[in-house]
Amino acid sequence: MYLTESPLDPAELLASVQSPELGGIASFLGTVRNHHGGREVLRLEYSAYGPMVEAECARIVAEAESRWQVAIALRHRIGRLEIGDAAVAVVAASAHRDEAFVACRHVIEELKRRVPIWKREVYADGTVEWVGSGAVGQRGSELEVASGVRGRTS
Amino acid sequence: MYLTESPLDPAELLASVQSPELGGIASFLGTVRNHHGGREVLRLEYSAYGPMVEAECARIVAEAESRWQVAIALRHRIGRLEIGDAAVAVVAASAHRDEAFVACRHVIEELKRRVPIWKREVYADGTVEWVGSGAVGQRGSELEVASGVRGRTS
Amino acid sequence: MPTTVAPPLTVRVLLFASYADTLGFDSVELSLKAPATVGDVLDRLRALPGGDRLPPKPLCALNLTHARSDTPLAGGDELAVLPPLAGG
Amino acid sequence: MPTTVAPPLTVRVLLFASYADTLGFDSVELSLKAPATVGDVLDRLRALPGGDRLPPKPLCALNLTHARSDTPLAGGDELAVLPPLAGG
Repeated sequence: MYLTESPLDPAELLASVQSPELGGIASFLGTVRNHHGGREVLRLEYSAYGPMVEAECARIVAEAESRWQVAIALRHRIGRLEIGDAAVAVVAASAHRDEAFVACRHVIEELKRRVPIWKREVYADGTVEWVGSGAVGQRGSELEVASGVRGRTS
Repeated sequence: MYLTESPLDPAELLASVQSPELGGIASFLGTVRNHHGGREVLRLEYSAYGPMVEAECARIVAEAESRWQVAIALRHRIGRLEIGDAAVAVVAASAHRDEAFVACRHVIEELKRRVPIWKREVYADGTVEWVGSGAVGQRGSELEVASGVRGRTS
Repeated sequence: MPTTVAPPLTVRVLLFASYADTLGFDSVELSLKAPATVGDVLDRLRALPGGDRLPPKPLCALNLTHARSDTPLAGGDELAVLPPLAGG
Repeated sequence: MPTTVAPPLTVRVLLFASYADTLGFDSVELSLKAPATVGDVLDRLRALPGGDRLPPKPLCALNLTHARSDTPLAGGDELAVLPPLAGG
């Protein structure tokens, strides 16, 4: 499962990919910031299209593991998160640190680009807003990259 | 202190740089592999020029923190390490994940290039060897990059 | 001369986050004249109250995979219309 | 005509890892005729038993900072000769 409602445990993810052959482990942890777009954030709520998150994360991990010699662990938390809580964790273990870094970076970028998760920020002034959707009708856009988009026949 | 004889604690390093403003945390962990140059490694021993490790690591961290908007944690273990033990940990926290990744990568590369630490590998066949010094008289070389080399006057 | 009329297609449409707020529901079954594409579903959604606020080419997923507006539909498909992603 | 003779320089030289094994010691005080450079110390080390196995331009650090072989020395300096680094 790539999605969880529980706090993320980086040590557990690390242990899940560590092995005696893989000496380089690059990780990324995304935590909830106390500000966004100049506004003070109190907390936020992540929601997701769960079944597709699982499918798309599995594809991203499989792509990375076939492109580089790496073992990937990936987890995203949903539900209510407080400032400082970890929302996403990626771990990439490899025999070569270059591949570990490149794969780790790739996975987090692809997750942000392709995985259907949304967040609603609760601000200090009492307002609540879906992040990235401030201008419904203008901001949405069809995903244009081949690896992330498939027609029925591909 | 950048050097320690105790097991590294990635969670503690993470906590030392995390803050509500910094939402992106890139980390690198280097662990002891069970093979090197086609030979089976049983364990290894790290030694160091301790005072210079502290000085050089402090310079590397200061350089990274002035070049990027990051907070860096760095620790290297010395002494006897077993397969799978973490030898080095770097954590870079930033408001922007791009800077976190770039700074983390930079710090580990500079550590490997500039920080006086050596390791002796103990192989399954009973031999022991200083890594990188197989050919004393050929492999050593003056460090040729300006940021790492200073004359008396600079 | 009589022509063969294809039976209508039924697809389940899912909306999330701001789009669900905008249209006021998060799931609906739609019947469409075959053949139909993702874009035909989007046109139907645009005709609903609040639907005019959908972007010209929203991100869509067909059966858990990203799809384009010209992707053809089959009966029983699950089509999700996805607001700008904000994971990570 | 008499010329002024500078007093000799004393520096502490540190060897590590494989270099300490090769030369058989890890620390020595050397006196050199002033002015002297890092390279002059390396020449002195090369004259010692095992010293011929030092590389042409080993990595050196003067007072905890990387130094080149033409870096000048002062009395009381600590000069470390560093085998290929293997941290990380």
